[in-house]
Amino acid sequence: MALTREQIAMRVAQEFKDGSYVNLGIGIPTLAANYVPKGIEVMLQSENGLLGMGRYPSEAEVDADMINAGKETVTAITGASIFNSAESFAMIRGGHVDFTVLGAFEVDVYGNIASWMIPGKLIKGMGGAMDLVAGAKNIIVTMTHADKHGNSKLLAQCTLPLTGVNCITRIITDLAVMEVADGAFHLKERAPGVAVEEIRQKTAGRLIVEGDIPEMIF
Amino acid sequence: MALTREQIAMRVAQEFKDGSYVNLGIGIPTLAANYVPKGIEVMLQSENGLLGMGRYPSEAEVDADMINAGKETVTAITGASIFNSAESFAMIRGGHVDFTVLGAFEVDVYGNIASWMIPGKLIKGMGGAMDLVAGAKNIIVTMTHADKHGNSKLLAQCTLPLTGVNCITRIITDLAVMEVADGAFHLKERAPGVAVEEIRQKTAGRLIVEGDIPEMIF
Amino acid sequence: MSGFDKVVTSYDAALQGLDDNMTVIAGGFGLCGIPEGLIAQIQKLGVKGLTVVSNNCGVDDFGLGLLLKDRQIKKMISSYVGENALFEQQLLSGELEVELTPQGTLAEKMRAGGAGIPAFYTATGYGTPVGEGKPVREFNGRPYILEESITGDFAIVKAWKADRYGNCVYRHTAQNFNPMAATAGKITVVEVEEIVEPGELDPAHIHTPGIYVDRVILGSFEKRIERKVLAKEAN
Amino acid sequence: MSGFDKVVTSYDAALQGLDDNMTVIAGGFGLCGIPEGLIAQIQKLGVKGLTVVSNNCGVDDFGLGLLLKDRQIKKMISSYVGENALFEQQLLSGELEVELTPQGTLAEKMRAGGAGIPAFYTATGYGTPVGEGKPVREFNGRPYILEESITGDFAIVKAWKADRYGNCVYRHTAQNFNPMAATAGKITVVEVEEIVEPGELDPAHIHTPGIYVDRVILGSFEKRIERKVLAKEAN
Repeated sequence: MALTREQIAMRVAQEFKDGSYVNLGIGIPTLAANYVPKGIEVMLQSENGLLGMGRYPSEAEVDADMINAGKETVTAITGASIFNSAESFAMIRGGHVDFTVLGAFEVDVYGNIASWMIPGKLIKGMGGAMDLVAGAKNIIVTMTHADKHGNSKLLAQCTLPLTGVNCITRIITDLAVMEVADGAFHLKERAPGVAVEEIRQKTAGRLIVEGDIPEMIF
Repeated sequence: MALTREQIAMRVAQEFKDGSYVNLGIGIPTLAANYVPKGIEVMLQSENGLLGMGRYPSEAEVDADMINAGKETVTAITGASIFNSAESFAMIRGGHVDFTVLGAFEVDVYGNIASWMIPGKLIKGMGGAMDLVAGAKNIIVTMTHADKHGNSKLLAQCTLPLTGVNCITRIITDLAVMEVADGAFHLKERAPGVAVEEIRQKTAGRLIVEGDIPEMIF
Repeated sequence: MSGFDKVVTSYDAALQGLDDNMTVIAGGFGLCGIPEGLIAQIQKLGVKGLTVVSNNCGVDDFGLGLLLKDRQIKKMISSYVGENALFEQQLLSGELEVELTPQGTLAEKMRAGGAGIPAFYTATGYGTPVGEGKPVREFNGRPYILEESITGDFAIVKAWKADRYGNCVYRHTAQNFNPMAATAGKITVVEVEEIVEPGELDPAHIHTPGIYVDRVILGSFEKRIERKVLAKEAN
Repeated sequence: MSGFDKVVTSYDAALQGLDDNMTVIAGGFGLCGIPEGLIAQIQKLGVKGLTVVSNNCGVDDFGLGLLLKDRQIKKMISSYVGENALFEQQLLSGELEVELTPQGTLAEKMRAGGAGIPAFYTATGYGTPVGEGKPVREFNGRPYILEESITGDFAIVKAWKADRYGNCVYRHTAQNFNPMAATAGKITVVEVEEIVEPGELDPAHIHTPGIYVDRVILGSFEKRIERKVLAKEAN
């Protein structure tokens, strides 16, 4: 069975190491914060200038001056720090953020990612995504393996305008965990009950399957 | 009569406009702070990270964490701000400091300045001088017109390693006030009792004297 | 220190000198930390042909969206402009030019503009449409693109408190782009919630030293919230 | 949040991993705001062949001068090294290499190193010995030189207070190069006068966010004054 959004987020959260600084994109990545395993602590960076992002506020805590990069009202944890946008992206660009998790339209076997623009449709802008993929030490892409028409999002070469080149090393989809290296997707884990054959079918770019591929464990 | 150090400093202080931010080098430039004319207020920037430098401390006020760019103990005025070195030189390089006053070994008719190194003698380093001459809006050089052997310091071309190129526009010596433009020194004022001829004699680079040259007024 | 008193008492005085076709750098992230009164004054002045540098362009009826509505903006330099139907219309009709710039590059361009750095190299955008036409140079085997700094004729900034010398502090994440914007304007105008006396702000904790600030005006703020999201369980 | 507890309790732990021929970036301006105990520990470890990046090199018997005395430094990258007779000797004898760097360029190189900017253009040093051999480019008709960023294997930093997460604040002008140094070390070690609990430092007024900091150690400081100058009249 393909994973739900929540299950993808759960699998993402297993990647985090204790004491890591993590930037989570909008959507599934943000959900990952809810599933950080016991004994593991991460600190969330929000690129509008907050290190140590906390939960959403109660009605009484709502403050227009306290938002996250998704422009949602938010709180800060004890021990947080708040800074300007240049400092925030110095952290990101300088490689001080350990994990970045973000969604994508397409990823290819060279680790290229397209996530910000579909020509002909409205251009909303890249926000911080290009800085994040250029700067983070470990980038995890989360997405569905194929679009709603069944077209693979894991390509031999991206077709949409890129967000970054040669930067994606790990992809977690509703079907599989893959690494990107040496011009190929390397299948590492499959969703419970999903056959390697289905993953192969839905992966347009070169897929390498070595040995037995274990199911994800939740 | 050639001006004393204090008189040079007094003449320098006449240059300041009300509400200007000023960086003063070590020596005569620092003395200028004592002679700011009535009705004129300046705020002193010290490049180690202090805007609003005050007077020297009393014994009770001495604090090892409070020094100026000359590494002297100092105080801050009410309304000062303190920041890091990158911010301090962002101000300087970005042209936010209105006046920089500094000494020099040599200046030439192209506005080049040599002030930090005499080959063969010890190299102590340029500190912030290169940043200051590259960044300030108005740079005033103070020095004696000639060295103790009578050799002019106002040259057709600097002979020592440069601190900056095409940056000096105003020079105040013990004999004269000059502007630098179009490949020449332009004599604007002379020290009381000093003849134009003496200034001409002690100026190795091209000197332009137009009309009557007034004496400095103190 | 009257020579350093930056306080002005009217919005006319705050934006005196602003004219058609100028470049205005604006602080703020979404609707958070935006100089509401200064934006309203630009609308009132009716100046046209502006180039506006701001991470976002407000929403249809608030913030910089007001200037879009009155067709005062010729060009936007932003990282994300997705909350604005008017923006979409004007962009598609060719009325509005837009230079999309990655958020971190935009922040760094403003900082560089204020700091006398005309250009810097960054990996951000290399190999993407953002890098097209820009010089590329390798450092330690990795390619980087050259990005030029940004300065503006005016910078409009929203701070929490300022003293008469223009020293500013920002509140929470309303800081965002404001400190960089403040350094990059030929004339920098700061709209604040409170004016305090010199000495009231801790010298070691001033976010924007007064040297960057030309004018300070006391504003009043609606502080509209774009996305109010609440915790599921009450605490 | 034990995963984020940066506090170490011995100088051995603070500088674990420091080895011969490494690059060490040190905060401080003159003897103000220098990590005294960390410097002493480097002396004790006896590592050799260091490249030290610091605005100054201490005095003969204090600060980084101690490492010169024991001939542990191969190369200094500094803007001003004029208070040190040993320095002079070792430089003239060819034992010590020195790369003189303008003070503002040095600060910006450290900041750039921490911020993932591999190089930037500056007018500082153009046409002088500092600019020799460096790429030149014109912007708006003015020539600028390209300066590359600096990073270090270790950064040693002196802060006033830090919490367990590594968030730091600096006191008065002891801030100087410390915040930039903190961003530019592969391993950043901060020596502080006081360790406080998370939450005690105001989030909006933290000079160095903990993300840059790997280890925090409680030090004790002599705080020697280089030039004590007093006001002529008592107040």
